[in-house]
Amino acid sequence: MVRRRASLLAIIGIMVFLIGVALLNSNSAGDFGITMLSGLFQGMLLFLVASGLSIVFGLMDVLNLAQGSYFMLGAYVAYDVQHAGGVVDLISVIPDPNLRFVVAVVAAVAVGSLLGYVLERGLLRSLYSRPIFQLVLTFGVSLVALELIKVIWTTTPYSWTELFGVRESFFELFGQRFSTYRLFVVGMGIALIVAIALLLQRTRIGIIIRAGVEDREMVQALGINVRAVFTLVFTLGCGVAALGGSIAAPFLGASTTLGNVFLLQAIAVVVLGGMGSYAGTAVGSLLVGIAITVAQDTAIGTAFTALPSITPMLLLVLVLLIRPSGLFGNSR
Amino acid sequence: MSSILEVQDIHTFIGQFHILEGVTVSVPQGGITVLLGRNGAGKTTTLRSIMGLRPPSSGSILFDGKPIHGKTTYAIAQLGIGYVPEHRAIFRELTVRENLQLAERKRGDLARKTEFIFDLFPDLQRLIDLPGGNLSGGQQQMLAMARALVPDNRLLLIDEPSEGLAPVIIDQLIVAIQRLAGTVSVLLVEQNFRVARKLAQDYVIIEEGHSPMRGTMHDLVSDPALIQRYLGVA
Amino acid sequence: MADILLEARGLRKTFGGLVAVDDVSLTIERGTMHSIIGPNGAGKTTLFNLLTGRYRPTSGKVFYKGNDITSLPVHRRAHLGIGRSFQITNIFANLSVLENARLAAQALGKDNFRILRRADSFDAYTARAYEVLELTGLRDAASLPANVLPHGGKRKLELAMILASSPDLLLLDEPTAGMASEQVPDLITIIDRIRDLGKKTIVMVEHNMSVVMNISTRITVMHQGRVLAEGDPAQITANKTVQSVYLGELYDLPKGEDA
Amino acid sequence: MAIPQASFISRLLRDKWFIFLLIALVAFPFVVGLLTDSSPFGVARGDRMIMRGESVRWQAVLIEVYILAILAMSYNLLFGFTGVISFGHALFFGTAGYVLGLMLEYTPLDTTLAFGLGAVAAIAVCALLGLVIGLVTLRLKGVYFTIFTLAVAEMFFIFLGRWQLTRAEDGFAITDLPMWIDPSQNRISVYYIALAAAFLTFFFIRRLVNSPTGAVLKAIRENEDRAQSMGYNTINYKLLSIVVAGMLAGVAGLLQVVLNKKVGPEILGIAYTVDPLLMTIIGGIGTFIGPVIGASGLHLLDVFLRDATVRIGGLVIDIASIWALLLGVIFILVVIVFPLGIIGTWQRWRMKRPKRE
Repeated sequence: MVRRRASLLAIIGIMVFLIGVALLNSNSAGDFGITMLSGLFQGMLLFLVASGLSIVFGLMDVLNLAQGSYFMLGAYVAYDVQHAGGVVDLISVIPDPNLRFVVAVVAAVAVGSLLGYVLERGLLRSLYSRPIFQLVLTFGVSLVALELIKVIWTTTPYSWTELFGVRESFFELFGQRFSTYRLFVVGMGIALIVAIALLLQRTRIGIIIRAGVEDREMVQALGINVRAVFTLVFTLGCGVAALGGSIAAPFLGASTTLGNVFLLQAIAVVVLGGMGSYAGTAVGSLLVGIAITVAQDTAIGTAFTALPSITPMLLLVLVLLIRPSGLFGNSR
Repeated sequence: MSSILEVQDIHTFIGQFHILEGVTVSVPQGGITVLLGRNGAGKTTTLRSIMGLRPPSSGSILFDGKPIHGKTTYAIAQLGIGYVPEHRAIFRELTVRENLQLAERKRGDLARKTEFIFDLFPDLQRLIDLPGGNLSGGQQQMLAMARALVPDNRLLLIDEPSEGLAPVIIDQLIVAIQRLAGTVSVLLVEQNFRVARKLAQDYVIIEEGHSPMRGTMHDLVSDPALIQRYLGVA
Repeated sequence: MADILLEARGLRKTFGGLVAVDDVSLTIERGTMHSIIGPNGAGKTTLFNLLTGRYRPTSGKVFYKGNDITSLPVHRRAHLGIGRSFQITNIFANLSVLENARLAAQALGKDNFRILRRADSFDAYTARAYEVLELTGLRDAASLPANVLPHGGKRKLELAMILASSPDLLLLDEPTAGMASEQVPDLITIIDRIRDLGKKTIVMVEHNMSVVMNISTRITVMHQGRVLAEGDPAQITANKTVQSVYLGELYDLPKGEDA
Repeated sequence: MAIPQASFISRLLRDKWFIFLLIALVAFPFVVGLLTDSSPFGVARGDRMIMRGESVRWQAVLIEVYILAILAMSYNLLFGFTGVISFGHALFFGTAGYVLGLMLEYTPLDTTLAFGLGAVAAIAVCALLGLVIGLVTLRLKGVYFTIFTLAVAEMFFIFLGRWQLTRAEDGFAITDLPMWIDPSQNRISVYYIALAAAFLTFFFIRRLVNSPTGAVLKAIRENEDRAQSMGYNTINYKLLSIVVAGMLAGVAGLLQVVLNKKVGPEILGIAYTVDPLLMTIIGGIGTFIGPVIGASGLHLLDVFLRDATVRIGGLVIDIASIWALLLGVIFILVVIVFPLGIIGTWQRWRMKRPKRE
């Protein structure tokens, strides 16, 4: 309980600090509002990569270093489906850009899940007795994924040009224009946080996952095929990451650096939240997301563009110094 | 009487260690058989081999006359075998209810068995929404037993149920297991001879990976020399 | 008063809701061969881990040669002369038998950071390593990788490794665990030899009663986290409570009581 | 004990094949020169040298092999002998390069002095970085450590890729290198320096691993808890391993910057972590020669295949364009089917055969 309190204090401390800096940097309430909303947006995108990473690690003890690649893949697939001249060309089939966007997101999730399934079944499964090599393997997979993407889509970054409904609409907050799409992404993120929490707390699969984190052998001995649950969870984790990539694409476009950037930030989130802790991952995503945005808006951040990118690592180092197993981690 | 479980001459390795060097055990339909023997003799490994957690490298295990060696653990469990391991293996972060829900093999198993389980272990009713980790040793043992009773298991493998428990609690457990007799068969590992004697009709002595002696509990009890030889203090 | 080497005062250790060791006080006199026995789950291994420093007690203290060592980390205790063995064979599997022993011999020396000389050119350590291998009958196996030793050999290597650092106090966790019965007398001889040779104090957790009764000078019986009885082997063998803990009501049987 | 220093030379001489290899590599520029009728010193044009001809071209290839071998050996010290997985090895490699580059290009010192100071400073900075990372991560176990190193390395990569002083992602060329170590003037001396560095690294690591300290490192790899209970403060040894590995990676980084005469964020990139990891795994984790074989094999393959094309039906595949992909696939295959690497598998195979006396 004392430890819980220390974590809570750390979280509050970091939040107060970030909000303080953001307030100092804002000229108006609108400025501040935008910073916070951007932070939420960034945090939700991170959560989509980090949640899979965290749950898979908790259940299977596998740190999937290819998770960022699935995010990147999601972005590419969504871009490809939405725009003309890609691998699949749907413009003539589905002329409505809104509908095409929905199809793009669905396609991204499908491809991500499928490849997640293939990775778990085809490669990871043979390495459960050699944990070090799992880490090394997923690392190798991330390299191959990157190269494959370069072969399919070249190394030139794409920026999103096809517009659709929400993407074009804006609303005003304290006199500042604000993209509705960001709000949509934030909403998606919150919906997923809740959905996954419900899945974990309320469903049989959730109970199995939480039990599996503690003692896989006993779960098996109760007659449950844990391997199948591993596959399912891994597949879902990759699918969610691809979903993240696809809904981020209208903002970030698609580029070969996306994977690494999001993987590293997500790893920072998972570790600082406490590995395997779902609540830690959710809180960590928010903290890191807001920290990145606040860093972007400070004077140093504007002058020196590396600062926002480094922020997650700085935050990670800081948290690990206070709590070596992360905010919500159990120090077993 | 026919046997529900027939373990024939199994050999099991852990790494390169030959832990079981030919163990033969049988459990009669509806009966309770106890594995006796010193620590490290291979009793727990025998249970784990049956469960598929430490698959034997040779020998055969028949459940209901059908071979189960080589099957995966979950498939073995699904045939109707419940495992109550040493140290209970309660899921500490899950509530008592969730621990029980996890053991369901068909939807509705728990609902159907709730009354029976609470009747057997009244304590659990009051603890139902507490995390398993908050339970005392005895309560955890009750929960571990209850968990094995949620589905319609026909055989229970129970490893050292009395370990680390106060005598009063042990008595409660004995009563509970005795009440199960007839409906399910039990293969028990028990170091506490008092408990073993009260529960089991048959015994198998496990010594250094072998099973040199077997017979009825009644014969064993009347042969102090035998007890002395395999289980004695000095 | 006798010369007390190790003392535990009011040790208590809980894991979650489980009380593993409950208010245990224990004194180990110098030069004794002190066994801790008890049925499974009695708290022996936990007590042992409290004495070696692997666990911190929830409350209570441990004194070694009169100094409070309750909060000293494992490697600091080793430097004070406390050596321990493990229940599960715990050697460096891919290193040679000699290298295992030499690592133990050099551990408390001052040459651990001499990075530019070959380890085998430190004759004192090598000699010490061979000495303990000789003592445990492993000399001929010196150049083999440790993981090819048979189980009994590994248990002996464990002993050799503890000995190599010349500790005053040896804490042995089930030295015969998993050994075939024909190898046990061999190990007893070695333990006996160790004690005679160096006037060592040995504390041992052991299940094999013939080992315990044969070589112990003092025995502590634990049950449900507490000390149930203490005495020399004869006293313990004769103790009715101890018997009932181990064998239930077996010894009441001739009187005709039944369940 | 007044022995054994003589043993170093005698032991060295016992490794006959090593002596042959050394002689072969020393003679290499001249042999290639003779065979291809090119000068190992390049072609003189006025008072400058032009690096043209097969001999100097192959010198550059081998220099790169030596650099990668040093990097892989240093990685293996951590991964193979201490059992610590770092994903941030590029940090040391790149930082050393940057320190030297900054010293040469941004200080008004005399070139030779700047080079000397730069090299010393670079290695010192690597040692310091190793120390700091080690100290911060002391309490982190396993995967936490790995991730931490990855995060720190990436932080440096991003930082130097955006820092205007170091010309951000373009990096900067080194124009002011002392004549005697300038690969575009005097490549053969760079060749011999790199060769010497590689051999010294090999012997140093072998010595270290065979020393009492090395025994403790291996003990930590096998079973850290046990090493602690024997009285070793294992943290100190891991720290030593990290620092030494970092410094050696720094040496490799210095050589790389000298060879390419350019400093840019790519030397901090993930490739310089992946390559040594891959080379170590392919060659054999925890063996002395494994990383060297992995490094030579992969780099030479890269050089030979760079210009090759493969025809499958009507499809022409240019190997260079898919080299990284190929590497990744090899990586995965090795991890799954060949985890002991070349040397490890060979040793295992030899051990299984009956010994002849």
